[in-house]
Amino acid sequence: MAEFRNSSGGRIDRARPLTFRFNGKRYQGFSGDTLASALLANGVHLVGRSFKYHRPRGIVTAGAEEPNALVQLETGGYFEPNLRATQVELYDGLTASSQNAWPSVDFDIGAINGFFSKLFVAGFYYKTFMHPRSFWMRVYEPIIRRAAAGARAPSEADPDTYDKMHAHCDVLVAGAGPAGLMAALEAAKAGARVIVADEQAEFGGSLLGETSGIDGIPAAQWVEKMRADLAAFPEVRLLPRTTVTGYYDHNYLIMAERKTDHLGRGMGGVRQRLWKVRAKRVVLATGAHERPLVFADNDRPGIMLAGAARAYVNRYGVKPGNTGVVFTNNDSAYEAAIDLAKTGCRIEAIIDVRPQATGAMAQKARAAGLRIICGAAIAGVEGAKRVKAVEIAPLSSDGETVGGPVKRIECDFVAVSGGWTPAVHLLSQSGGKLRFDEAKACFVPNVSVQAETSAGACNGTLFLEGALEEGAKAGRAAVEAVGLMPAQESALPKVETVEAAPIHALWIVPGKKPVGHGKAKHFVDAQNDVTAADIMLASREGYRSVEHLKRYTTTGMGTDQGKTSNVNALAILSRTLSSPIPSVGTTTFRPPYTPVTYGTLAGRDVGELSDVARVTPMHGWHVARGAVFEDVGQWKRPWYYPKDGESLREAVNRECLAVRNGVGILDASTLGKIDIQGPDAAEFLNRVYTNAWSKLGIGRCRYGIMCKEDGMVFDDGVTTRLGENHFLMTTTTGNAAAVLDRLEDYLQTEWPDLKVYLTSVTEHWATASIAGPKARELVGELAPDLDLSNDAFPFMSMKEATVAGLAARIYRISFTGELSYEINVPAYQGMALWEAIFAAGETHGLTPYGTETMHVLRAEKGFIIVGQETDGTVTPFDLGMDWIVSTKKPDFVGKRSFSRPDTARTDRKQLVGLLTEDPEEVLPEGAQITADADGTPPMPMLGHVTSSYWSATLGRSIAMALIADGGNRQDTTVHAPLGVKTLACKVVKPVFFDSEGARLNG
Amino acid sequence: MGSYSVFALVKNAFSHHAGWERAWRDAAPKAEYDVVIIGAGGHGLATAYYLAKEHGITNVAVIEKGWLGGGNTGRNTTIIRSNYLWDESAALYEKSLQLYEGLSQDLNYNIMFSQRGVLNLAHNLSDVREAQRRTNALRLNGIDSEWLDAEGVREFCPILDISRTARYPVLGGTLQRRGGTARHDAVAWGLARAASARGVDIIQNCEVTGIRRAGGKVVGVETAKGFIGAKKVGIVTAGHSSVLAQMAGFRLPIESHPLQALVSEPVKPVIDCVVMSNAVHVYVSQSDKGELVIGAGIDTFTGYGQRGSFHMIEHQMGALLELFPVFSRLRMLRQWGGIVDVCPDASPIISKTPVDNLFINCGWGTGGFKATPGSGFVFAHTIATGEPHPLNAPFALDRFTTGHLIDEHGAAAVAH
Amino acid sequence: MLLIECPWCGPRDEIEFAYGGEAHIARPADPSKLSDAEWAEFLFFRSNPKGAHRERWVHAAGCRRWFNVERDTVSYRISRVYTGACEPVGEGQ
Amino acid sequence: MADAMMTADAGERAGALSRLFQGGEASTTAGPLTLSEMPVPGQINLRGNPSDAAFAEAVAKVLGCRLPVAANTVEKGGDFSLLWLGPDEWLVLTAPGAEAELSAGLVEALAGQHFAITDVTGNRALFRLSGTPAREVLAKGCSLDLHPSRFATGQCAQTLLARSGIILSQVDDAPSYDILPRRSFAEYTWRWLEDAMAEYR
Repeated sequence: MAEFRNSSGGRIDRARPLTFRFNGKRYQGFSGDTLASALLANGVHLVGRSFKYHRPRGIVTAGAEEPNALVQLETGGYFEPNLRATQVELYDGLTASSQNAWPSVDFDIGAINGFFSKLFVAGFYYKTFMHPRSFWMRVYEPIIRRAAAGARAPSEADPDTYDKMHAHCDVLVAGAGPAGLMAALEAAKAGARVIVADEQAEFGGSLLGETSGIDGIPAAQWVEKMRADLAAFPEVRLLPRTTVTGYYDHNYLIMAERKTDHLGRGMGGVRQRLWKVRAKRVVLATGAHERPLVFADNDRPGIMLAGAARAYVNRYGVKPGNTGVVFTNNDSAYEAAIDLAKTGCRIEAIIDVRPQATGAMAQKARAAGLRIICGAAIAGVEGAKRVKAVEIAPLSSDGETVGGPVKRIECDFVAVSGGWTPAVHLLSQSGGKLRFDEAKACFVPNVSVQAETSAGACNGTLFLEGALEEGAKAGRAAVEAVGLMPAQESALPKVETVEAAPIHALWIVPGKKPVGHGKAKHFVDAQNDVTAADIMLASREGYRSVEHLKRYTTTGMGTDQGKTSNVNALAILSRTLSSPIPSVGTTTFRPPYTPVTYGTLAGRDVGELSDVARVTPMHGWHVARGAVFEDVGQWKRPWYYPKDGESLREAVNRECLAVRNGVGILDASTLGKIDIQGPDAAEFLNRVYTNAWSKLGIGRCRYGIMCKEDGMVFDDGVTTRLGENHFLMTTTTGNAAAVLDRLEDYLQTEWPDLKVYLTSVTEHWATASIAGPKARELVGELAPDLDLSNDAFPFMSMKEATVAGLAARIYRISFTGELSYEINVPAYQGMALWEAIFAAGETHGLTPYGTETMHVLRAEKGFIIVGQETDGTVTPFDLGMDWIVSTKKPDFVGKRSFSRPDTARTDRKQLVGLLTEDPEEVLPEGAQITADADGTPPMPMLGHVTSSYWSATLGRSIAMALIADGGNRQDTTVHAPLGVKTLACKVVKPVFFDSEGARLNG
Repeated sequence: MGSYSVFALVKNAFSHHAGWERAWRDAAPKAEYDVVIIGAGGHGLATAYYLAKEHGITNVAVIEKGWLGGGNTGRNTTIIRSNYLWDESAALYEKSLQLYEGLSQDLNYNIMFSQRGVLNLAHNLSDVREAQRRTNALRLNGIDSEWLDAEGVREFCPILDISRTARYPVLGGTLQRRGGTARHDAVAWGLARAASARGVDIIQNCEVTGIRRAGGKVVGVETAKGFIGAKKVGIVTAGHSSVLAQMAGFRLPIESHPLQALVSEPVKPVIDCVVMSNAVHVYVSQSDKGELVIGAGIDTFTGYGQRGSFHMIEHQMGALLELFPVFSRLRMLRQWGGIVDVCPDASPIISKTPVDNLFINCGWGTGGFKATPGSGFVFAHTIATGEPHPLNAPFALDRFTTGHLIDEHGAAAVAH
Repeated sequence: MLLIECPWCGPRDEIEFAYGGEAHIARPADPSKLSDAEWAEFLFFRSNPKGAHRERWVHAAGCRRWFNVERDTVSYRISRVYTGACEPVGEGQ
Repeated sequence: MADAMMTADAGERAGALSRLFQGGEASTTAGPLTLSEMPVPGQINLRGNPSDAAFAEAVAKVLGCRLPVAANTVEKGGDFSLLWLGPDEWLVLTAPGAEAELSAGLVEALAGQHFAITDVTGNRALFRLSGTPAREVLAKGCSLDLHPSRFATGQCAQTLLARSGIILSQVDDAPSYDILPRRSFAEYTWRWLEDAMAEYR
C-alpha cells in the first residue's frame, strides 16, 4: 500500500490495484482513483511547472477546476496534452508525464525565468521586442512561441472514433449531486422524459466526499439508492462521465460523454460522444468551486483547497500529507480539518482570518481537539517543491497588514479555503444574469433568460439541506412548466445541519512585504502565473474593464478558464479601484464548460464521411475504366479517362479527336433537372429567363440564361417543352439546388397567383450524351425504330423512343458543337443503358470522355460555363449574348438592373476570344491581360483569361477572356504578363470552330 | 507619456512597476469637438490616431458604448493579408498591410505583427483557376502572392494532409508571405495609447443614443453622458452600423450576422502560418500563446447576439480534421461570437452619408481587422477633407445605385 | 441551433432551413418605373433592426415552403411564425 | 449476339448500391440491427390542392385511400403508401413497376385540374433499418424527436440524416424505418449508417 493511502475508507476498490507510470516512474493505484489521487497516495505532489516562471506546482483541486495539475497522457496516436490529473480516471498501464518542464519536472531549466520575474510582469511583451524591427519575426517571437504553452502537440493521426447523438427531453438535469438527484427524481415521478448528466464517473457530486448521513444512511448509500430509483423509470436516461458543456439558444445544450477513456487506450468502439440535447426545461445543479486565498507563495506544492483535501481523504482514502495546516475565511474548511484529523493527518492548526471562531462549526472542531488561531493569516511559505512550513502572523483589524509575532509551523500540506464560487457557467452561457451576493461573497444567478432553473450550490445554496430542498422544488417546477402534474410531495431527506458562521471576504492576504515587493508572489491565476501585483499593475495602467484586465494580464484565460481565479481577480481589481465588485462587473462565461476534443466535435464527419460524395448510376463503370475524377460541388465526375499512362493532355487530346472525328460519350447525369407543370408554366419561364418561351413548340428545346435581380448571370441550361403546360428545365450541376430554391421562392412569395408546380427530377434520370459525326449511326443502331433524320428529329428537339430496349427520352442538343444525342433513362436503368451503348459502340470506336474534354470542345465553340466565364459580375451582354435578352418582354428577373449607370456602360469587361501569337503556347487560366507588353508591376489590367486549352482539333491553343471594352478590341493585340514571360495574343471572336454550326445541325 | 522599451521595463522593475503611467487618459467629454468618432474599436481608434497624426486634428473624441476594443477588434481571428482580387480592394488592403508593417514602432507598442504567411488552399479545379487569377492580379498590382502546388503546400505547412485520398484533396494554394497575424487587443490598446498621447479623448462606457442634426447637417451626438457637440461625426460601429444609421435617418445595404470563432488549449508551436480553405470552410493559425485560433463562415441569419449556432462549430471541426487529422485529440477551449456587417458585395463602405458632415465606415464583413490602420487612414482623410481619399473613393455608398459593386463574393465563398 | 416551427411540418432544427433575409420586401410590380435609387433600395438596402425582425425562412430539407418568422435579433427568441406573402409591417408587435 | 447485348432488360431495376454490392444483396447487420436496400419502389410525386374536393376525391378514387392531409403522416392503400411531404405534395410508393399504370390512372382522373404527377422512381433509394437500437442509430444523425410518443408507425418526415436529406418513415414497432435518400446520396447514407451501427456489433 502506498505511503499516503489509508487502509480503509473511500470509494476505491483496494482489491483492484492498477499500475501506472508518471514521468517514467512506476506507481500503484486502485480502481476508482484519479491520476491525481493515485499520485497523492504515492506522495507525489510536484506534478508540473508553471507557464511563465516555471515554478513547481502541485495538485490544487479534485475536479474540473484544476489549474495546475496538467499532464500529457500516452504516446503515439493516443497522445493527448493538457489533461487535468484530477479528472483522469486511473486505468492499468496508464502513462503520463508533466508538461512545461525540461529536462524534468524536478530540475527544470526554465525555472531560470524566475530570476527575471520582475521583468516578466503583466503585458511586458507589449512594451518591448520592438527594435530592431526585423528582430520580432527572426528572434523575439520564435523564443516567445517556443516558451509559451506547456504541452506538446499530437503528431500522429487519432486512431479513435467519435460519435454524436441527438436527444430530446422534458427535463435535463445538469449535475447529479444532491440538488440534481432530487430534481431528477421529482421530474421522473411526474412521468417526464429526463436526462441526468454528470461529469464524474459516479453520481453524487459533493456527496461522494461527504461523511455525514442522509435519511439515516451514509450519503454514498443514499446516492446509490437515488440512482437505482431513477434507473427504474423507463423515461429516464442516466449519463455519468458526461459533462454538460455548452448551453445555446432555444434550450439547446451540448454534452460530452467519455465512453472508454477510463478503460485505457485502444479499446475500440466509440471513445467519446457528443450529445446534442433539446430540452424543454433545464435544471442546473452544477455545484460550486472552492477558491483559494491569495497569500504569499500560495502556489507551493502541498497547498491545496480544503474541499479537495477532504475529497481526497474521504473519497479516495488518500492523505494529502502527514502534517497540515488549514487556512480559511469560512466554515467549510473546518469540516475538512475534522475529517483530515479523523483519518490520520495531524492538523497543526486552523488559521482563520476571522477575528473570532465562536460558531457551531468552530465548536465542533474544538470538540474534535483541533486548535483554532483566529484573526491570523499565513504570511509566508517555506519550501519550493513542497511546502515545508508556514509562517503565521496576526492580521490587522482592517485586514490590510500582518504584524506582531510570526509563528512558524512545520507542515507538509496546507488546506485552504477562500469561500465558494457557484458554478454559474452554464447559466451565463444561456444568457442568464448574475448578481453579487455580499453576504456569501460570490456571484449567484439572478435573471433567467432561457427555460432553466438553478438549484443547490450553483445557486449559492451552499448547505446540503438547502440543496436537497431546492433540487426537489426545481424538479417539480420543471415538470409543471412542461405541462405535467408533479407527484405528490414527499418529505425531504433528513440531514444534520450545522449553522454556518458568515464568511469574511479577504481578497488579498497581506504578506510580510507589500504585494509586488520582495520575492514572494501572491498568485491569483496559478496556471497563467498571474499575481495580485499584475492585476494591480494592469489597473494602474488603465486596463480597468474586466475584459481589459483579463486580456492584459491573461488571468482566467488558461485551460481552466479561471474557475478558481476569476472571482479573486475581479475582487482585487475592485479593491484596487475602490469600487464595489458589482460595479466592476463580471465576465461572461463562454462554452465549453470544460474543453471538448475536436474529434468529438467532428464526430463521424471525418475521412470518407467528411462530406457526401454524390455519384451517378454509372459511377462504377467510370471507376473500373480508371477515370480520374473531378469534384464538382459534392459530385464526383469523370475528369478524363487516361489510357496506358497517358497524361491529362494526351488523354484529352485523344478524347477530343474521338468526338470530333468519330463518336464519344459523356455521363451527363449530374445536370440539374426540374419538372415544371401547370397552365402558367410558360409565363413562369418568361419571368425567370431573359428570353421568351411562350412560342416554343412541344417537343422543342431552347437554351436559356437566368439572371439574378442585379442583372448578373446566375445559371444557364436547356429547357424542353414536353407538353402545352409541361416543361423540363436543366440547370448546371453545381447550381441545381440553388436554382430550384430560387424558383420556389418566386413562385411561393412573389407570384403565388401563377399555377405552376416544380418537382426536382435530377436524380430520376441518368443521362448518356453521345456526340460526334458518328453519333447518328450509333444511336440508330440502339434505337432502330427512331427516325433520326434531320427533318424528323432536328437539332434542339426531343423524342421519346426505345433505346436498347429501354424507354428513353432523347434530346438532340449539343454542348460540344457536334451532332449529339442525350439519352435519358430512369436512374435504375442508367448502367444498363450505358453498358448497352458500349456494347453497340465498340465497332464505332466509341470513346468515353470526361469533363475536361467537354470543356475543350465547348470552348472551341465559344460556349460559356457559368462560374468559369462568369463570377457574379457578368451580364449576358458582357458575354456578347445580347440575342438572348428579350427586348419585348416588359419584365423578367434582372432586367431593371441592366439600365443602371454602371451596368449599362459599353466599356465593361466583355467576353472575347484570344489567340496567342505563338500557337504552341497555352495561356494559363487566370492569367491577367494588359494593353502594354511591358509587364513591370504595378500596371493596369484589362481583365483575365477565363478558359484556355490546347485544341487538338485546331492544332493550337485557344482561350477566352473577359477584358475591358473587349467588343471594341477585336483584332488588336493584348498581352498576358506571366512573370517569367509575356505572351502576346490577338483578340478574336470567342468562336474557334465551326462558327456556322454546320456540325451540330448536320 | 513614457516611452516603452526594455530599458523602461528594467528601470520600472526596480520601483516595483509603480511608475508606469496610464496607457490612455480617462477623459470626461467636452462640450464640443471638431470630430466625434463613434466606436472605439480598432478602426475608430485608428481614425482618431490618423486625424491627429496626419491632419493635425486633435480636438477629437472617440466615444465607446462599452470598453475599447471590445467589439470585433477583440473577437476576430487576427488574420492580416492583402491578397484581394479586385484592384480597388487590393489597393486598400495593401495600404493597410504596409501600415501594419511599421505599426509597432509607429505606436511604440508591440502589436506582435507576425508575417508568417497566409496560405489559401485550392481543393478543386475551380479553386485553382480562381487562385491563379488572383495571384496574377496581385502580382501585377505589385503585391506579393505566389502559387504553390500540392507539394509546395506540404513543404510550407508539413502537417497539412495533402493525400489524394482526402475527400477534397489539396491541389495547391496561394501564399502571401507578408500576410500573418497580430495581437488584436494590442492593436486597439496601442492605437488608443498613441491617439490619447496626441490629445484625443477616449470616452468609454458612453453609449450614443442619438445623432443630432440641424438643417441636414450633423451637430453632435446624444450620449449616456449627455449631448456632445461635434462639427463632424464619423460612425465606425461594426455590427451596429445600421442602428447608428437609423439614428441619423438613413438605411444601409447591410445585414448584421453572427460570426463565431474558437481556440484550442495551448500547445507548443505546431503550425507556423495561417491556413485558409474556402472549399472545406475553415481557417486556422496558432497564436503566440500556443492556442490554435480557428474560424469559419458566418451564421446565415441576422443577429446582434454575439452568439451563433452550434452546427457551425461542428462543421468547422469536420473541416479542420479533414485538413489536419493530427488535431483530433486537441480540445476546444473557448468559443465566442461577434457581429459582422455584411454588404451585398462583401466590400466595405467608407463614405459620406446623406447627412452633411456625417461619415460612415462599415460593412467590413468578416475581414475588418486586417484593414484596421488602412481603414483609419483613409477615413481620417475623408473626415478631415470632406472628400474620400483615392483609395476609398470606390467604396462609397452610391455604388449600390450605380451598380459599380466591388464583388469579392464570387472571389471568395468565405470572405475574410 | 435555433428551433424553428415550420408552419407545415412542426418544430425542426435550424439546419433544416435556409434563411431568406428581411420579409415583406415585395418585388416591385413594374421595376421599370423605379429610379435607380429606388431599385437599389429594393435590391440592397435593409432595415437590419436590433430587436424585432420579420424574416423569411424556407424549410429546405423538409416541405420546401417559404414562411415568415418574427424573431428578436438580440435574444433570438421567436415570437411568431406565419405564412402569407404580404402581411403589413407593424401588426402583432 | 450484338442484338442481345444491345438490349437491356427493361424489367430489371438496379439498386442504388449495385456498385458496392456487385449484384449481391445490399444488406448488413450489426447485433440486433439489420439494414437492407429494398427493391426500388415505384415513386410518384403528386402535387395538388388538398382543399379542392375534386382533387382529393379523384386521388382517393384511384388510390383507394384518403389523401393524408395531416402533416408527416402516411396513408396506406392496397399496394400503395401515400406519404405527406408538404401541404400540396405527396409521394406515392408503389410496388416496383406499378407506377406507370398508376400515374396514368391519376392523370386521367385529374384531367382538367391543376396538378402535377411526376414519375420519380429513379429519384430515391429505399433502405430499411430494423431492430431495437434503430431509433438510436438514427438519432446519431437526425435531429427529429423519434420518441414513440412523437414519431410512431405510420408517420413520416422529410429531414436530414447527417449530411443527406432523407424521407423517413416508421413502418413497424420493431422499430423499422424506411429511409429514402436521393439516389446519388445513397452510397454516402449507407456508409454513414454502417458506421453508426458499428457499436452495436
